[in-house]
Amino acid sequence: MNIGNLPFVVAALLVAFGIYTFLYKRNLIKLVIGVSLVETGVNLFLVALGYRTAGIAPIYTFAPAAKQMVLPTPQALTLTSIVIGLATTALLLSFAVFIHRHYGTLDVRKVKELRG
Amino acid sequence: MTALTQHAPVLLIAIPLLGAFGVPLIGKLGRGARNTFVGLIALLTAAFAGLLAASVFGAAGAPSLYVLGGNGFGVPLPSGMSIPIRIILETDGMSAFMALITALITLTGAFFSFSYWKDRSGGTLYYSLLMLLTAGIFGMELTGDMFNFFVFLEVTSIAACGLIGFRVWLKTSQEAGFKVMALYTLSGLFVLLAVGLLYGQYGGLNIAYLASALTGSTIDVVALGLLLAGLALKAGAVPLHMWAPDAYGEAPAPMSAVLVANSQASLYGLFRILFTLFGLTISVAALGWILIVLALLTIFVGVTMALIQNDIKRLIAYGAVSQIGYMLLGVGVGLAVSVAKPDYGFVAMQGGIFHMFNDAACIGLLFLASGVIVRATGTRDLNQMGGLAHSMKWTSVLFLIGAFALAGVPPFNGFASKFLIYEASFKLSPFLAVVAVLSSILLLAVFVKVFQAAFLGARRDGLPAEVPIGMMVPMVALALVVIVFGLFPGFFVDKIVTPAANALWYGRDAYIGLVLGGG
Amino acid sequence: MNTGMSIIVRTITRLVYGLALVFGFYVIMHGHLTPGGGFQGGAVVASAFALLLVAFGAAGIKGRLNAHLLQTLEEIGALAFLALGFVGIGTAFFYNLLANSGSLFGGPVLPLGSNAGVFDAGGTLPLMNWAVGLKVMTGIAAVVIVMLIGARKEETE
Amino acid sequence: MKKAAILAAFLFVGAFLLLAATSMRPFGEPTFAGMDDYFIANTQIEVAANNAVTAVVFDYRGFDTLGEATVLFAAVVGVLALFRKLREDEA
Repeated sequence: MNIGNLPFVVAALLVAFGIYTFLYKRNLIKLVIGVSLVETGVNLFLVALGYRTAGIAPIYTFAPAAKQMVLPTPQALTLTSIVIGLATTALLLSFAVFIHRHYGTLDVRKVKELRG
Repeated sequence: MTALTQHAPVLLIAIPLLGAFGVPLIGKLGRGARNTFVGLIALLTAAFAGLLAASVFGAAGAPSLYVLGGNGFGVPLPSGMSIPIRIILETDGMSAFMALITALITLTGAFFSFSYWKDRSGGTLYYSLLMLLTAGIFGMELTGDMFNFFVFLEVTSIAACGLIGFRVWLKTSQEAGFKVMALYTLSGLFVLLAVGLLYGQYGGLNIAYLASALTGSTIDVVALGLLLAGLALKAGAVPLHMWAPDAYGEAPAPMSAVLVANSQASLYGLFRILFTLFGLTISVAALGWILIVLALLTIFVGVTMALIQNDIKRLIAYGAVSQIGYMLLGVGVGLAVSVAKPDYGFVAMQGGIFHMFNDAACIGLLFLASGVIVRATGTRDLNQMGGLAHSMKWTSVLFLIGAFALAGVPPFNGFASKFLIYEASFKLSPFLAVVAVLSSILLLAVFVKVFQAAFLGARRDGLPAEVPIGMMVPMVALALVVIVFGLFPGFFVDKIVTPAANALWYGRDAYIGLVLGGG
Repeated sequence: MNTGMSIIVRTITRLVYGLALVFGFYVIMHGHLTPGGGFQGGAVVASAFALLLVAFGAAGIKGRLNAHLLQTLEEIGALAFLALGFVGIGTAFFYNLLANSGSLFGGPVLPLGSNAGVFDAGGTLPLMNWAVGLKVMTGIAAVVIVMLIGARKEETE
Repeated sequence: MKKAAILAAFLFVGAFLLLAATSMRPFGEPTFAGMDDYFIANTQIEVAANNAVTAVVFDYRGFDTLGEATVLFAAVVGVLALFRKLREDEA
């Protein structure tokens, strides 16, 4: 079955959902979820770039003979990007903990000391 | 000595990393050992930046390579291949110029912190984050690989946000930290998405390879848009500036200066992408005008918002935002006319690039001085200060030097670069020059107000004494840079600014040819 | 507070904990032969620590997992990784000095193509896997512990 | 006004992304795979590793991995710094 470039469209939709969440939700945790959604979409996009039809993982240990392998670079990039996503999420959630400690709320409409 | 010069690009990144990983271990030995270690690492980094600059500017800004992990660091392509497969650091006049700025700011920031952060908790982690930020900024400036650029962009984002939220007892710092981290992450993801698009289209990640392969298709335009949005956000250009005053205002004072260097590194990335990566494959004039419009908005919004602030750090932060606009204006004018390449386009480029250095020096000086003021008075509200000039003569003089330089008053360095920008943008359209000049005058008015509010006025009881020598020396050093660059602008424009502008303006073919051969 | 979860969860945790550790170390050790590597294995080990933390609570692991010790180990892992990058600087930074050198992990891969995997190969790769694995497992564990204790403090106040 | 600007920005970015995704090449058929074919062909010879992904992560693009480790380190340091024990005059 030929699916054209459907996987890329799905990744773009995930990114768009993430941006929607980021722009329209009022809870700090939901903002973090939005950022994570964007990350997931980008990771999906990256890993989809490396697929070759009917390819196998680019690892020679007990590999079936004479099969085409998928591209290794996008997998390496995705690995890097996942770790970076983990790091940013950890820091964002820490900030959320401290905002809750100071303001007693996670509602962005009430966390507005910095304006103008 | 030559071996050190050849390895200088990678050592510039690896030595701050060594510092960052090592500081927490050394910190267990005590404060003295830790500060010595940090100082040594900062000095060593600055020395390597100087070495790199000397070799690059000695060769009139010609690009040079460092292939990481290769059989010898000068061979970009394995035999029989036309795509570079390893990560390549590529340094030309522009990267070396940026490395000089970063070295200056991080060195002064680190030494200022030794006495500024003396009575605070968590010093070890603070210096570790500072070193990580330094390494990230150098990485962004020296790399020749798109994905590597993204990785170092994220290093700077996370280290910067750790520093912005470092004073956890301030509720505003936590709010700023969250906001800035979320927006930095989005900007990084935009860049990553663009890198993914380009990789999917051309199967490579090296800037020079991509530059030679680009065709100007729809995907390329989308990638350019994403890169433009992501890097403009990270640089703090209006309308994506909402994080910048929070970040600069809430970070500890010396770190605000380093954050400005970080924004400038993103701006460097933007220029590198526009001139070297995309070059003439897209409609350059239209892009140049986009940059000019962004620049005018940034200048205007920055200055008018600075006008209404009562918080001294936030006011300087808006001043910093407006200066990003001047750099964008200079380079935007250059980009708008880079097809015909008239003389004034090159002058505009020189002005915009020279202003990066001058802005780093004078805004750094202002942020350090504001740290001194806030520490001495215990408040950031301008209405509650006053009379500081009676007890802090040196600080008031230094603050005045920084303010005059920022507002472009001769004979300080801000005037030298702004004059080039005025002159060149006037030739493109007088309107641009008028906005730029008027905004500078307004900025001068703003800083006269600050000076009047904080330093002048009657002598009060309990005025703080002059700052310790440890904070004074970095400020004096920056002030000297401001004055020397203002008195001899011609020398510096010839020696370091022209090679940097050349690298962007004419250097695309040399940049690509060095990696891919031919050229 | 901080007493952890029910006896069922604790018992299962005792059973699974060791398995997760072994699996994590296996993934790190065989990073150059099978899917996985330092990051993945480190994350598995860290998840075992996190499981312990969830099941027994911050008080239950007191004295066994200490954030400062973990942080020190993380710095050692990071420094080791950087040092492995410096090893090849005679040729170029990050040059794989040990690959095909005949020394430790310097064996050639024979036969080429599909094979059963040669453990004594890969040059600096296995060493880097260990450095990164140490860094990731201790780093994530430190973050989880610090955030859990910090957030718990929130609830009790 | 502000709501309209946010909506416009969202629609613009969304349309931009969909435009990119729909004009991508078909899934599963990379057009330029020269760099990756080199990795697959040479991982056993140059790096002596069976796993091409690990070879890319730690050898060919090892510097990225150093940056990635640095990011994680920065996050750990940042989190530890936020949750650190404060001095009494700072609370």
